Amino acid sequence: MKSYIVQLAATRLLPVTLILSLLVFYRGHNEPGGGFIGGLMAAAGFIFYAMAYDTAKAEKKLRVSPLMLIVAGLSFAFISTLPSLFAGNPFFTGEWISLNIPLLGKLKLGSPLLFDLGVYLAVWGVIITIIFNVMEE
Amino acid sequence: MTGILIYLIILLITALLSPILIRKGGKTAPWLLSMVSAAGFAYLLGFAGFISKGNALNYTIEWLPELYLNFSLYLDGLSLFFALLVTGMGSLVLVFSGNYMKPYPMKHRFFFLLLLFEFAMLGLILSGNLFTMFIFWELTSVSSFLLVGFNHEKPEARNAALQALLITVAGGLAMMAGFIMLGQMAGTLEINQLLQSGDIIRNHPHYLPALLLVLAGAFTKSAQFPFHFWLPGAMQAPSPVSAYLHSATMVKAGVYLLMRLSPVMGGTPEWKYILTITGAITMILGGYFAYSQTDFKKVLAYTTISALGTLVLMLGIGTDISIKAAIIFLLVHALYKGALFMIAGLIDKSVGSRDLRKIGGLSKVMPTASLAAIISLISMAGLPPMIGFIGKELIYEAKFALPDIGNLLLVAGVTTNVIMVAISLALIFNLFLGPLKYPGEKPKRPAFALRIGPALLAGISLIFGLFPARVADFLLSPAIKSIRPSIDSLKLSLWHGFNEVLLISFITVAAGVVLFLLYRKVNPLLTHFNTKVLTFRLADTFNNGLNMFLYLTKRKTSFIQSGYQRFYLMAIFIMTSVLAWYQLIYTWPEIENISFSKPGFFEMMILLLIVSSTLIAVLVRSRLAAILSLGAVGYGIGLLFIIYGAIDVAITLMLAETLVLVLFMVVIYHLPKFANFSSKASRLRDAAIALLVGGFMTGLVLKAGQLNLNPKISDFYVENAIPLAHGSNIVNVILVDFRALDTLGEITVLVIAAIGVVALLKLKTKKGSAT
Amino acid sequence: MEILLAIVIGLLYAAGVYLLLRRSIVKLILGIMFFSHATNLLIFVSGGLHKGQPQFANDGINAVSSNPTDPLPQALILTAIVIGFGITAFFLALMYRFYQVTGTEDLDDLKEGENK
Amino acid sequence: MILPALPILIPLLTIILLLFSFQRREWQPWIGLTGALLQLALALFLAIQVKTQGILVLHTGNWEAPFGITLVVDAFSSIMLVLAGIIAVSVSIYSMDAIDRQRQSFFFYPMVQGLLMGVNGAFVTGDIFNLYVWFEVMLTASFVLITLGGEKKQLNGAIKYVSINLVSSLFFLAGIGLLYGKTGTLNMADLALKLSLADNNVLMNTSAVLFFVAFSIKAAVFPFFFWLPASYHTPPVAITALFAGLLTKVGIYSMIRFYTLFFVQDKLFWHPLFLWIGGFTMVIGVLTAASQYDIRKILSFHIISQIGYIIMGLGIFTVAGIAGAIFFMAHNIIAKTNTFLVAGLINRITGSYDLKKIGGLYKIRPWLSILFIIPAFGLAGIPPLSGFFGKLILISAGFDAGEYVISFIALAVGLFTLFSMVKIWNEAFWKPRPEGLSPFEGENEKLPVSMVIPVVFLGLITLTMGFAVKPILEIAMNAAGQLLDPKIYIQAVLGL
Repeated sequence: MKSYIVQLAATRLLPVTLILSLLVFYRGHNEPGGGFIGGLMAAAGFIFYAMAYDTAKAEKKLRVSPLMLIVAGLSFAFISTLPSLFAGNPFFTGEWISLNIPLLGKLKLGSPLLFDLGVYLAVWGVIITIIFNVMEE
Repeated sequence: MTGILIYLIILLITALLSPILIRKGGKTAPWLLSMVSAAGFAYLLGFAGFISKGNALNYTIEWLPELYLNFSLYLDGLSLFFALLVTGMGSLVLVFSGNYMKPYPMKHRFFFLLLLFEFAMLGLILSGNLFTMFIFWELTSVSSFLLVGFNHEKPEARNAALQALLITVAGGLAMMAGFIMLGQMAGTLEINQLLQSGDIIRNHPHYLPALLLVLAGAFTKSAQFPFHFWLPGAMQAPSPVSAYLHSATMVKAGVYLLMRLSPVMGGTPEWKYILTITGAITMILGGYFAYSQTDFKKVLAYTTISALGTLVLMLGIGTDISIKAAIIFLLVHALYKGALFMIAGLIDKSVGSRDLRKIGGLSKVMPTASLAAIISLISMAGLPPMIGFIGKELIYEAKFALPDIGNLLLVAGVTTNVIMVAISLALIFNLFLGPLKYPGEKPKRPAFALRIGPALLAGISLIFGLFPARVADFLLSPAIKSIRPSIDSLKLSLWHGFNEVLLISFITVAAGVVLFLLYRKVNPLLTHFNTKVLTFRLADTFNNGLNMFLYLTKRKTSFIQSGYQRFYLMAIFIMTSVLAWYQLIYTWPEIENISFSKPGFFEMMILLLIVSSTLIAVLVRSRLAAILSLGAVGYGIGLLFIIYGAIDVAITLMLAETLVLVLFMVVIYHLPKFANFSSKASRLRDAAIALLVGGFMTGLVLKAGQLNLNPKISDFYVENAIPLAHGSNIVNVILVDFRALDTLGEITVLVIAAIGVVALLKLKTKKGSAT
Repeated sequence: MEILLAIVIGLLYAAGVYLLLRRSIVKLILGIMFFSHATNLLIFVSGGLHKGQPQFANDGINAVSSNPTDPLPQALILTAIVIGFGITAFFLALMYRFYQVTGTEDLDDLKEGENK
Repeated sequence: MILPALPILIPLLTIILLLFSFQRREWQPWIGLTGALLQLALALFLAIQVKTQGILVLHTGNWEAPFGITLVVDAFSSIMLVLAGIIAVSVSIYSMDAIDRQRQSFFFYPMVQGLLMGVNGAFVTGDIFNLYVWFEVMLTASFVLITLGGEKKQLNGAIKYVSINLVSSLFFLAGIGLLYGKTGTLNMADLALKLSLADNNVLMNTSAVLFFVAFSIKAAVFPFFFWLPASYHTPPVAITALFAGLLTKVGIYSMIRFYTLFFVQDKLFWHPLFLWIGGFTMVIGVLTAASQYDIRKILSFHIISQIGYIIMGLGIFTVAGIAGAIFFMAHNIIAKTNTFLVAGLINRITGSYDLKKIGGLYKIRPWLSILFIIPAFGLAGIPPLSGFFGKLILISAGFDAGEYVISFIALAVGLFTLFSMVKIWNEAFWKPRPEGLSPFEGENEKLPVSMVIPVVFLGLITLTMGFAVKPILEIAMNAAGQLLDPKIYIQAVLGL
């Protein structure tokens, strides 16, 4: 698999899959998609990269260790439960704010989105961890 | 009464501190411990005047009143009598042990256990609630276990301890059930209230089972036939333990319980027959085996069994005079048997043997001890002027007074007593008088601490025999009145004129002398007979039974816990099928109609794909094909989801399926090929089980639509996804908002699984480091 | 269709059980996966089948079609799939490690470990 | 309102911190212990709250029941949470020295916390699917723990453990699917309400079978228990102790919850079944234990046997019976964990769990003897330790309900339990060290304080439960009363 073409493809595809995965993740609240599917897609790019080169290079490309992705994911999920407390609502209540951003229009941000981001990161980290470890064997 | 509670606590604390005291205190330590016990004796004796006026004391701390369980103490004539016995004997035994246990390196633990036992026994006696009594009862079993196994490096000691524990605890558990039933009958287990509820209990339909259960406890503890065999085994314990637990106190606990409960449960024909028959058998058997033993301690153990039988017999007869006889005989026996066991220990220690055939004429080397022994033996033989004589006379009188089975019992009683006389004489003339014999070095004169106990006890036997009336008024009458308040006060005297009782006593002694003269000839014969013909021993049977049981469980274990994974799964599937099929058939009539829609072409194709891939996966030999077929099944299901509008699920399923397939491929690359392991028969059997499970699952799915309790909660999600949760992908909104907690758990599972994969693949510990 | 699906579910369970009862560890895992596919399908079917568009809520109006497929079982299945994925991955790693250590994939070899 | 969610959030936060600092091995035990202590403190606080204010209910996400996931802490859950906290603290301390460095740095503590998160979640949730999720969290963590280190025997046991437990989970999941299909709800209180109003609710029985099987497998009930003795003796003993205390009990907890709250339609079928199964579980477990020689295997079989008592309490189905089951469960969690911890101490000294290879401990370690006797005799039901009262309460309840057969079985099983405990005592403590064996490796070493503290702590609880049985039984009675009157629960959750 370690042909130049594949390596080139993997390198070029990596940002594409990442952007695509973010898109899928963000769309998820209204259309098919969401944290799990997004995270999977993000991981897919790196898996392909690791197949083209090797896992060490892929991990380097990732910059953070997969474990930290996992920790970040769990942390976001955990933090997303906190706004409800400050708002005086029961635990895990979704708290929303609306932002008017030029060009993009009305953007609705809420703790469920943050939670989904946590899912996205965690799934990303988990899949990379599993696949990389198995590949290294 | 709080004073008595405080004394109990002091006793417990003394027990806890005793190891330190023994280690640090040197020679005086046992004396100090003995003083604690003696102080208890003196303190309790102070109550005698008050109690003898017919008073009783009660003290209750609530513990678990819902189940009639309280911590209660109760002091009346009966418990005072026993409590004095326990503390009095305790102080003597402690002094005796001080010297006897000197060479043992673990003697500090011995004293702890002995005092713990004394605490437990005293608590048992003073309990004012049957459950309190049960708690102490078990504590005596446990401390007895630890004491019998004190020489724990000997396998026989461990075995004897185990046997004694299992039998007494088994009885104890039965007794507990009996107590629970008593509580449910009477609504209380407080002794002072139970004493008033005798009629309710005796007329209750559960009376007989409750009685049997309680008797199981009393009989095991008091070594009645057929549970008696643990007692000779318990002779593995150091001699002070035998003197204390296995003659004077613990084995009397069962008798005490019978006395305590005789106003509550006694007097019925059931009570009478069970007790007299068991008692009589135990009495005779004990006598016979005592006569045919050669080990001094074993002789004493069997005479103890015989005596316990006599006591149970007396309580079974249940007439006024038999109860009197029981109380007196109990005291008599405790006095002489305690002394004799200590002497047995003393002989063992200074001569190094207890074999009656090898030692003799000990009065030449140990005059005081021998004198004490002889006095005690005369008491055991029931000869005047000892208190034993009075006891025996009363027993005869009691048996005379019984009209129906009295004659039979009298014969049994006389036989037993003849044996007792013979044994006593044999021991007196062979062991203590006569020519000096010893197996090893010349025995030394035993220390003062060893002699004082037996001497005191023998002296008391003598004094009580000479002046019985005092004891009767002060101690025995109140005890008897607690058992049966209607009895007039007890009049005791050594001489009560010529009557048929005295005549029988003469016959007994004469026959006893004859049997004694035959002893040297008969004893070896009987020993021979016992080893050759009477090879049946309950203790061995018990052990064999235990071994058999262990063997069977081992066989059963290797059958049940076979180690074959698939049999475990098979059991689960079969059991599930049985239950599910039963319920399916049972609830089938409730089903009204099964709704269904018409399948379209695409669905049919997909179903066909799923079915055929499934069959391939099951039947194919190649691993790769099996895995790929599994993937096809997954994708097929994904397509179904798409058709039925579950797009997110479909994408997720297919992605996950793909990932699993990739992983599978990577892993499978390293593994060997399938070997064809199973036979055709087992494949058929497994297929049958598989169809059973699949069949009920189909049934369940068909049935699922039957009970439709609308509205479904999902209607709420559909309505509120946008207005309240700001999202139009309802499934996703459910995942991140409505049921976000599920998703939180879900990613936790993922994280844990990922870490698990890392740990599995990366962590390689040394073999055997898992500790 | 429900009847057909019920039979297919039963078949999937049967296949799962049959594979679970084999001696090969690979088949054991296949069996578990069949079990889990069958269960997912079962949840889906017992929630009620309705053909058609995926269900998305519209602004203002509550539902797309008058007879939509129940979204809740979908969410449940989704969660179950993800969980199942994690556990399967772990089980695969376990199988791999097991083979590495013992050199066999015959489950009957597990017997020794137990009756020591 | 966040209180009922904290039993889940505290372990989660602990996991995050542990993973974040996973390279600092020396921090791990302390972070883990802090998390455990917080959980215990929280559980005690919750128990007091429940006692004073009644059932605590939290509708997560502010979605009213039955629409969101509702967390409910009633008396029964609060008892279980306290027990889980006690075990968490004990095992966290014990493992500081009992678990080797390698395992500690390979995520031992995060996994313990993951397990606790699942266990706590299962205790507080009021939603059947959410319960499944927590079961999976707990199970996955237990999978990792049982394989941690990857030794051959561990992997051997783990394959059985994992596969059978997965089957159980999938039955559970299928049951949820069917139940949702029938009732259209997942909330336990809502289920109870809907089913109590439905007329043909006997139809529930079939899905109830699936739940019964699923929980029976988790609880290691006859004839579903085989995975337990096949695997429990393989991981390090601290892990076994954790499992012994908590895992099977979550199965039992769920069974009691389901069969008192909403599977109450067909008493004539279920209650005799429970009694039968309970009886068989007790007897088979205890008989199988008798012939074993590995201490951990003896104790493992006894876990099964003791589960039978709890099932028996459920089958009696009176307030006293259920209270007995709860009391017995509390006793068993403490004493059972403790016996395993003591087994670990024995192993520390002698280097073995095999009764044939050890001996003489009574002579060289008198204090250890006492530490062993307390939980061992507690399990055997010797008064005044906690086990005696557990049995007394159950057997009294059995007599009251007229269930004599099972009550006598329970009594007899107590005797065999004693036999096994005395066997360990005779062989490990009394018997001299077998001839031909060199002195034990740890014979003259001091036991680490961290391994002794939890044993003493749990032993004291066993003693206290005996002497303070009345208040504890009252708590159990209160919990049982709540369980047998589902209206209280339904009202608290649905606010009707």
